[in-house]
Amino acid sequence: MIFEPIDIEISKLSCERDDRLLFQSLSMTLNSGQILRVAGPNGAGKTTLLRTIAGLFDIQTGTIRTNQLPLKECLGQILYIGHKPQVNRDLTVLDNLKFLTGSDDDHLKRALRDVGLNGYHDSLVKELSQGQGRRCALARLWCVETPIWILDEPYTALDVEMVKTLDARIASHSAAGGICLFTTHQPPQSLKYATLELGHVT
Amino acid sequence: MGWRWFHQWGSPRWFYERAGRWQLVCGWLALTLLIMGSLWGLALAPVDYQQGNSYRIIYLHVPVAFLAQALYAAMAVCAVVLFVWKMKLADVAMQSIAVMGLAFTALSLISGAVWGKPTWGTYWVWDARLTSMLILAFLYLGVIGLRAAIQDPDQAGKACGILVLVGVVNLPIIKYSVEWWNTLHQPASLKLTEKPAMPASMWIPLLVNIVGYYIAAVYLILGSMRAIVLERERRSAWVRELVSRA
Amino acid sequence: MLEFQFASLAAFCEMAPHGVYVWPTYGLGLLVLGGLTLANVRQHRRAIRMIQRNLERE
Amino acid sequence: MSLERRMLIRELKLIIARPGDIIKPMWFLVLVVSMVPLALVPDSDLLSDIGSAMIWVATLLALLLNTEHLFQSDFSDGVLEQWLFLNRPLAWLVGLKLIAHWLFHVLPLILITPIAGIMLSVPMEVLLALLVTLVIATPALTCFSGLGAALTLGSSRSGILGVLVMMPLFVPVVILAAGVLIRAMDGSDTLPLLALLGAFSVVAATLVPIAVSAAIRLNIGGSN
Repeated sequence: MIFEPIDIEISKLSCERDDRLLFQSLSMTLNSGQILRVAGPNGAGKTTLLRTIAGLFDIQTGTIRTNQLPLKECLGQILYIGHKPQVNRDLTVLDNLKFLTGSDDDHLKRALRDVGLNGYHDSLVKELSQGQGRRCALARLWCVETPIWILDEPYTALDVEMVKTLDARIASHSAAGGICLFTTHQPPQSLKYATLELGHVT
Repeated sequence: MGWRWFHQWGSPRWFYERAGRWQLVCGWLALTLLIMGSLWGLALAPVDYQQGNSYRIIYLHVPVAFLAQALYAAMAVCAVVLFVWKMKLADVAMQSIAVMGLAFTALSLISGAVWGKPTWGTYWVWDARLTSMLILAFLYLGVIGLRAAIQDPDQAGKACGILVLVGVVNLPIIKYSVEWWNTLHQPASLKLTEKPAMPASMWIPLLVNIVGYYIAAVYLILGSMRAIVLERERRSAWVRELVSRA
Repeated sequence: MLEFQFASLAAFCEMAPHGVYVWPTYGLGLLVLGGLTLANVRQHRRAIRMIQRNLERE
Repeated sequence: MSLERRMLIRELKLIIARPGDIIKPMWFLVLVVSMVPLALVPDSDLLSDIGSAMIWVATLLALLLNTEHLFQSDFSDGVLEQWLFLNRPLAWLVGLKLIAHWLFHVLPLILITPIAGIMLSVPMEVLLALLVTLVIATPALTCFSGLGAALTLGSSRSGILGVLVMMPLFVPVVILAAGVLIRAMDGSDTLPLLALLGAFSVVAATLVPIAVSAAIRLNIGGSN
């Protein structure tokens, strides 16, 4: 499928945490098909920026508009995957995904096959390994149709095979006209992306 | 003109500098009024023909009880200011008022209990006003405890604000339900709308003390707010300058 | 209207028969007001000392 | 399948996965109630006088125990922050969660109070009044203790703070419920008080979720 054209316009965004200026007067526009990696050392404010764009943190100064609309009205267009597991340990893989995505069983099972969790749909999340748990959270990328992806450290705990699969999925999302923002300390090899360096505010 | 007087309160520095002066005025004024009112009430006001000298406790108990309730309302006003105008000073005020409010509530409970011993023959009765005072003390304790449990001061302030607003909506319901549950107490001794049943020689010192305690509360709150402002603004330039000059 | 209600200063201090209730209450009131004032002064002083220490460290 | 149904089904499946969550408060209730005759005297007249009040307080405590961690696991799993992307007002989702909690956690608690009533020899008509007051009053109690749980989400050392903070707000509910029980004991009309109690619950159930959602937003904004 192809997404409607979409853009995120960030203007003069500043953020201060614990009396430390993380970023100041950050302005940029993201258009359909763009992939942006937010880079920088630990504590540079990568997660804060991602969470602010996802609407999880209140904007301190500046504005973020999606298709000319304020952020609060477009949260349904966003898929956010953060550090936390996003799944409940006591439920099965399928039940977790069903709640989060609302997709039907067939669709979800296909997505699980794509992330290499074929046959695991009835397992409880607590029975999975760390990497498998991460795959379960990422499986949402294969079964929802939201144009804006905000992924915080999606590559952690993934093996080489899965990294490639994820790269391919992000690339196809971009080809369909979606936007993807992510952070990582291991720059993906097989993906073309722009980079935003944080941590140079003086 | 217009809203300047209000927006000034957004500047911690402006507040810190002015509050020092206001505090001085309030402190001396409160001291004078309280000495005057208390001595008047203790020595010059006539003896109550029913309760004897024990009634003289009201010159402390009634003003403190008024304050204890008024401070919760003041805290709610601060919470509204915090949420509507995002004014950090309102949060500082909320933090100060909670502590003062608890202190005054405790004082009014204890003075009420002591007054109760000669009047009803027992320190504690489950009467409506004592009970709602006790619940007020628990509400203040909750606000203080919640703030102490959350590390980030901004977040703690907002959480307390939510709690205070929910509390202030409930407070009248609590008061009415407790009153319905039990009404033993004598009717309120001073109401603004009616002419008090007390003779003037009794209620004038009470009025002096009420005003005195209110001003004393302002003095105490300003003092504690100044200390908190200094602590929270410790990294700002004006605080550094102020401290290095001293 | 404003006259001393007690026969002597001793009678005032005794405040028969309720002196044991009245005086401790006022004493406690004084203690609370004084204690809060003192606590404020100490908190203020502690804040200044902390900021001074931070400045020296830099 | 609509989000609302998905949410209720998820809560139900969570209970099946962790049955201890509902068994422990019931266990607590029965245990507390069996302590009463041991601490007092096993005199059935005395017990039937104070029994209904004891059961009410014990149920209240069990409910608080039960609701204290209402949002904790969803919060630390990061599921709660996903609620913001579900295209529904947060207060509505909070309301759903509270309804599910009441249905699956609080209702079972109420259903075992007759056993406690028999243990304390509470007369039948009082027991009936007790059940009715609990059913009408617990929605308000659930909402308030949910607020306590949400307010203390972000602090790791909160302990039972949420309970302590919210307890004073229960006063009107407890007073009204006690009024119903007293009237039921001497056989007078309980309907007006029940209506008041119901009104309180309805107002609490509509307004408190807004406060809860504000508290949740606050904690999502403050966590990393």
